[in-house]
Amino acid sequence: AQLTVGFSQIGSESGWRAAETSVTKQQAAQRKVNLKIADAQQKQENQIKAIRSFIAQNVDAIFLAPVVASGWDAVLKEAKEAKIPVVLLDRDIDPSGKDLYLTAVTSDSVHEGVVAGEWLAKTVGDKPCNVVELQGTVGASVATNRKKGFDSVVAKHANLKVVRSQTGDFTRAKGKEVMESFIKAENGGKSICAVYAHNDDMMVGAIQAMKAAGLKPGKDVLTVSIDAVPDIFKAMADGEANATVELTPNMAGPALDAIMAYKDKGTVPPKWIQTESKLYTAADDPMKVYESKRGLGY
Amino acid sequence: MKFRSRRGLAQFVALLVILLVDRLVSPQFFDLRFQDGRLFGSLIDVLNRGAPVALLSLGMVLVIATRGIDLSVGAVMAIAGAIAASLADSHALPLVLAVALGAGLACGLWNGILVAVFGIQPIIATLILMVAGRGIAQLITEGRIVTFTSGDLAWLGNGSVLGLPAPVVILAGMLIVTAAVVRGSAFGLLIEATGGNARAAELAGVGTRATLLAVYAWCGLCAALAGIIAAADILGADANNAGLWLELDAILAVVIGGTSLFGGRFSLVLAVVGALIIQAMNTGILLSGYPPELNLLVKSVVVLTVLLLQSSRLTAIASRFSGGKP
Amino acid sequence: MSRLPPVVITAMVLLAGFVICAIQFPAIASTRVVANLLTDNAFLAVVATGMTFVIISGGIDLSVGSVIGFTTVFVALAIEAWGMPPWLAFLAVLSICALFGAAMGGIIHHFDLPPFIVTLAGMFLARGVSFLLSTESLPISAPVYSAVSDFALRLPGGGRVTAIALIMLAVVIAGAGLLHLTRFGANVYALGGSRTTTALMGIPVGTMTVRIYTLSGLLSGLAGIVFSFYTASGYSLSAVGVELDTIAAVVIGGTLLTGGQGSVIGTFLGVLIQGLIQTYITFDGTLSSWWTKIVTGVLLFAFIALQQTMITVARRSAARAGARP
Amino acid sequence: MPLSSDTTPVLLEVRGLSKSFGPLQALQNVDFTLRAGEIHALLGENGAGKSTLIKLVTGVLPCDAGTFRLGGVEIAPRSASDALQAGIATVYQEVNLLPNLSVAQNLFLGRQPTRFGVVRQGEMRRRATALLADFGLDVDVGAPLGSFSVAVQQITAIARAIDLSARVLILDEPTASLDRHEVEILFRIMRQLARRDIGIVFISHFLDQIYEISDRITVLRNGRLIGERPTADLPRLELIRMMLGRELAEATGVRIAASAQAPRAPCASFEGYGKAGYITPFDLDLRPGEVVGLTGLLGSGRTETVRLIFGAERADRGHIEIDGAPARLGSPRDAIRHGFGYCPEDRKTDGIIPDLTVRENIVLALQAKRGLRRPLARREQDEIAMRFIKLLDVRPPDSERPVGLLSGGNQQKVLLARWLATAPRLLLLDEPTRGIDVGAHAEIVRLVRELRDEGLSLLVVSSELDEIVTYSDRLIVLRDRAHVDELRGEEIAVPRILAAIAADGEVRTRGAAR
Ligand SMILES: Nc1ncnc2c1ncn2[C@@H]1O[C@H](COP(=O)(O)OP(=O)(O)OP(=O)(O)O)[C@@H](O)[C@H]1O
Ligand SMILES: Nc1ncnc2c1ncn2[C@@H]1O[C@H](COP(=O)(O)OP(=O)(O)OP(=O)(O)O)[C@@H](O)[C@H]1O
Ligand SMILES: [Mg+2]
Ligand SMILES: [Mg+2]
Repeated sequence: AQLTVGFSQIGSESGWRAAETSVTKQQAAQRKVNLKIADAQQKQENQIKAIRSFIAQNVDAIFLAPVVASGWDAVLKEAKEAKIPVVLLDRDIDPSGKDLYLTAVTSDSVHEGVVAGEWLAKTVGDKPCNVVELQGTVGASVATNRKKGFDSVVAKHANLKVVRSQTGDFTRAKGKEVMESFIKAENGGKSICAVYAHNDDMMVGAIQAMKAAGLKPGKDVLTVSIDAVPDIFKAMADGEANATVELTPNMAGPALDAIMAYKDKGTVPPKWIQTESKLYTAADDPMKVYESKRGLGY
Repeated sequence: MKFRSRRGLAQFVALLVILLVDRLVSPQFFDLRFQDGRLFGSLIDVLNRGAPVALLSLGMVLVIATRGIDLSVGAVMAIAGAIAASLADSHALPLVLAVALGAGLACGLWNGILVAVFGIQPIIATLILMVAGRGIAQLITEGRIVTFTSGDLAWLGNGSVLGLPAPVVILAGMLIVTAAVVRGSAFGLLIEATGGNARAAELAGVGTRATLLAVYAWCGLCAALAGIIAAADILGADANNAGLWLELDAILAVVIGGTSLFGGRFSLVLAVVGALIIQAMNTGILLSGYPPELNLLVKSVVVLTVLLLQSSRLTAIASRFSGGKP
Repeated sequence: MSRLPPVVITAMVLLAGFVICAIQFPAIASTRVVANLLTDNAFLAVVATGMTFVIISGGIDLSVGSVIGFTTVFVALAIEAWGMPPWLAFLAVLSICALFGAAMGGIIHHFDLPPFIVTLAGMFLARGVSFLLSTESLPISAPVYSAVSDFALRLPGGGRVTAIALIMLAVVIAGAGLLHLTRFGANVYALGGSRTTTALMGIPVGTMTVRIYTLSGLLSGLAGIVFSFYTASGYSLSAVGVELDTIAAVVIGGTLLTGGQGSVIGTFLGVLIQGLIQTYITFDGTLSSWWTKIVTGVLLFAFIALQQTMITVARRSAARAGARP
Repeated sequence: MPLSSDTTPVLLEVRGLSKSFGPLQALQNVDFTLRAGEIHALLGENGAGKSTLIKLVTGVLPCDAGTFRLGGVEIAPRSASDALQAGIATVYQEVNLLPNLSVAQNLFLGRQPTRFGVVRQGEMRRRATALLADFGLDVDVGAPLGSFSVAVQQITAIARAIDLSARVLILDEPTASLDRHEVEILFRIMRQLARRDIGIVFISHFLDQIYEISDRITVLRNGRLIGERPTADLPRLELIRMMLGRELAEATGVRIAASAQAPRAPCASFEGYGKAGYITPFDLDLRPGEVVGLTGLLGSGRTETVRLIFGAERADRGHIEIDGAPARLGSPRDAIRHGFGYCPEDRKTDGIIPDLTVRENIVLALQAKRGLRRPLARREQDEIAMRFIKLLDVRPPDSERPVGLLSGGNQQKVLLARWLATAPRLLLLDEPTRGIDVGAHAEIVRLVRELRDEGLSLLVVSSELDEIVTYSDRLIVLRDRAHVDELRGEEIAVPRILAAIAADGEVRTRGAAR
């Protein structure tokens, strides 16, 4: 019979998230799985409600992209009692819930920060380098982790120093505004050697700010960010961005495969299916990547 | 006259104090330099970044003067930005602007109809569009960030006139137009009468419904303009985040500008000053280098201080202590 | 009775909405879904009860969402990191929230400042403090939490009336009693009618204002505790934007934002209407993020339009009935 | 009547009271003495400072200087509740309690009977009903106060204060919207209280009432104390001179009918005009150069008639002809377009816009009539405002003052000015002299006549029969929301009106809720 999967999506706060939703739909359609999406508008309580209602509708499996790490035990227990397997997408939850879900298809956001940091460390070599950081939304776990990963690399390299760090709320507009103030505060931007942004959108804004201030992003100022949304590849192709770490929007593919195998053959998947955090630089033919990513609904 | 000139003093003093504090946390705050035909400097940033909220508050102050409130301005910004960005590369600028501003006007009229004709409480009437409007904006962009390359539209966000950023010039223009419409005609009086006592105004022959419709429409228009600028600024429409929570900033600006939420007397200039106070504070926070966890704390302290400065009660207490006659 | 009170109209609107939803998705008409409606919206109903007092008195409290967020973080830290026994943590956080409300009420009264802005500053402050406490989401593993989340009255048909739903019902009933049956409640209505007149009638307006915001703070704190039970965790970003949901629920429940009129029961119905809208949307399950927002807006409009029409009709027929001598 | 003499103990003693609002000196070194068991009238023109004095005594406003002693003990009330606790109960001018609460809650707010903290609704209603029965009022005390007429609200406020008054009762213009019958009841109760040694301060602009009830009179003028006299020793003309500081050409008492011309064609005629549940259909012709009076008991439908004619309420039957052509009055704007003007009776909720200045309030209707695109230049506005401020003697003569800060009587003058500025052809005046001092009262009566002689058509509602007979050319009598009688010419005299009002032989109690 056709599988019905309930997907509790966080919301639509960024282009990446929109891409994840549309890729999930594509993947489900390819596998002829009936997908029900409930959009939580960034609220955990809505996700909990959605899961409850999936349980009430007796779906075959539940995909959950948790907006926060904790607070899922009760509702996941209900799902377990109802014998509905749950797969986490994109983000993990607290260890206490380990046995309440089947598997988690996620990337490691601390690792993403590490990849970004290592690229920077390798690129600047021994030269001293003042980095400014555009953080994500204060309190968002992705922001916290990407900062943690990056900081761990910076700590190992005495020549790297994060001189300013402020939140840009993951948005282009805020990214641009914050970068403007960084430039003013750092001697017209002359003392900035690199920008690290927790996502590409903020970096796109920051690039605009640097250009307006007469700086040459990608040359005078190195850039490294995370997500690998199409627009950053365009900037890369124009020589205005240096590197990005991919967070794939295709979490659903592996998740669906795991569920189908589990339902059909009873194969229990590994507890964690980690997606690759691939680094892209100007050497990776950015224009081609741009074209291939454009249709994914970013 | 004396009464008038004292009004607004508190706001200008507050703005000045915040700018001075900004200067303390960031020594180069007052530096200005000329480059590529435009001015650069933190002061310019305050004006430039403050422009969207100031535009919102220009419309909001009229709505609040009628004892209403418009929570939908942020969503309307998103809608207008989404429309402008989607059309920018395929159509001429005048058409793009007409459609985007027209959409804002329509949104405003919808709010106005709910409030004036159906008698729904403003906060809830505009909440409907606040929720649905962002959805409409996302529907237009399908949740993506729609980018454009049209230089014409981009100019509205990044261009400059006589060294001043285009948004600042647009704001100034809009302030003049609004002031001309409102104070140059009897509209301002009718608005204040409607807000001061709607029953009495109606009995005095004021078309309170038409007045309400007009102010909500104008508010929608201002919001659309702010949305276009926001989109032009980042060369793309971010329907998810454009204008998010800016309705609160706009209301805050209006109240800091001394207009009562219970309607009546209003001041356009002070509403804009209110918006600049908020932006001066935000820019100061960004320049200060404090960790972002502190942003909201600083904001709350500043807002309270500015309000207390304006409180007549506090002035009374202060003058009692200084022994002077109030 | 030719005059239908607004509460009855709201109840009828809710019922009509429920029937329509149930016709489309029969599964909605189950004790499970109805009980979920109570559990899922428990924290909203608790905080909305406090908000009802504030709004009837002519004020508004925008800080409630942030206070909920603060409470969850504080409780999580107190229990897990500082090792407080849960009851002590609850007591502490309720006191803090009540004091916070009292402070806002005091500022509003003594400096004659608009509640909208004072509580907006309060909203920034409470959220800011929770960021300072912790930006991570903190699981709470105290035994009370699993005990509370396991407790439920089982209804035929699979419905579970959970402990937090019971807390919520108790708060709503107590709130209704306080508002409608006591001197305090009468004073709240009086304040909303006119502050000056109330003062002239010899009611200590300042004390009342402080008490009303204290109550709202206290109930926000309680809602935060309920929320922490609901999610068994604390998170500084939880309950963002809840203030608007709360105000919407209160206003849909027939309370005038200008003060002086309204009821706790109406608010409760308003909460349920909002919950129903959400349930409908999750049951539909085909809506994208944007259509979710649009449909929410449209349904909100539909409910309000229905309510408005019924009130107008009721008023007309009352006038008709009064016509006969 | 217990006539207090200088030997009766002093109850409330106010010494050296001063208060200024910015540059305006509202009170200057005023003394005031209230003795136990006396009814003490406080008189003065509009804006003389009477209400301000009351508000200072009860701590509603802080005073700049001055001391209060109650029963020999110094007091310094800082709020109305302090004053209440000290035993001073007050009915403030134009504070109509809380329209959103029930009558019973209004009467007992803050002191409702409770059991275990729960208000005993039944007990409270019973007591409220009994309390109001003393005033001959039989109303549903559970209904919101706002659904009752101004008069019922006023009586409720008085009843509350009387029930509260321990030692001092202050009544600031309590009789402004009461009719004779209710005034009599009030006076009876006041005398009872005085016999119990309660001191009563009574403010009113009705000199007849002052002479009927008060033992002693204190007169204020421009915020200064002019003098304190026993009522019996103070002739009326002398009193007026004390109040105004000049002689009053008292012409009010004389009836002057319109010059006996042939009746002109009606400018507006209503036929079978009415609205179900509001007012029974009536026929009415209004002619230029004629004053039509509307009279009846409170709640008889006078206000309703006027509101319907002004389009503030939409008629559901009948037709109108204006200048012989059929017309429609769907809203006040329609009426204004036809040259109507309307001074409502409830000036606070329907009349003034408190935040706006005197100038803005005056030009509002004219501006609304001219439309948006023809704004009055500031100079014109100033000119218009100043003209009417002079004409009607608005005090202080400051056109930039927010109207909410004016004294009650002066607000009323501003409203009149608003309509006069539109140069109307038909003016509807609902209780135009309510709360207006003797001087201004005479001015308004004169104005009504002048306007009539200039060819205006006027429709005037007034509860003051003495006043209405002096200018009415025709008088419509209403009862139970229907026009029941019309008096003309020599028929227009107080006894005849009283007979017409009470045609069914009894003056019935009233006050049904909406
Ligand atoms: N809160 C206030 N602010 C400024 N001026 C005020 C205020 N209250 C009263 N005044 C002014 O003080 C003066 C005295 O006013 P008050 O109300 O005491 O007069 P009144 O004698 O009661 O007159 P009326 O007979 O019309 O009621 C008036 O000129 C009035 O405009
Ligand atoms: N029983 C009632 N039903 C409907 N409206 C009422 C009722 N009583 C009072 N009102 C309203 O209250 C206002 C005052 O009405 P009131 O009863 O005083 O009328 P009136 O006959 O004009 O008497 P007066 O002019 O002496 O006050 C009017 O606007 C009227 O519509
Ligand atoms: Mg007075
Ligand atoms: Mg009347």
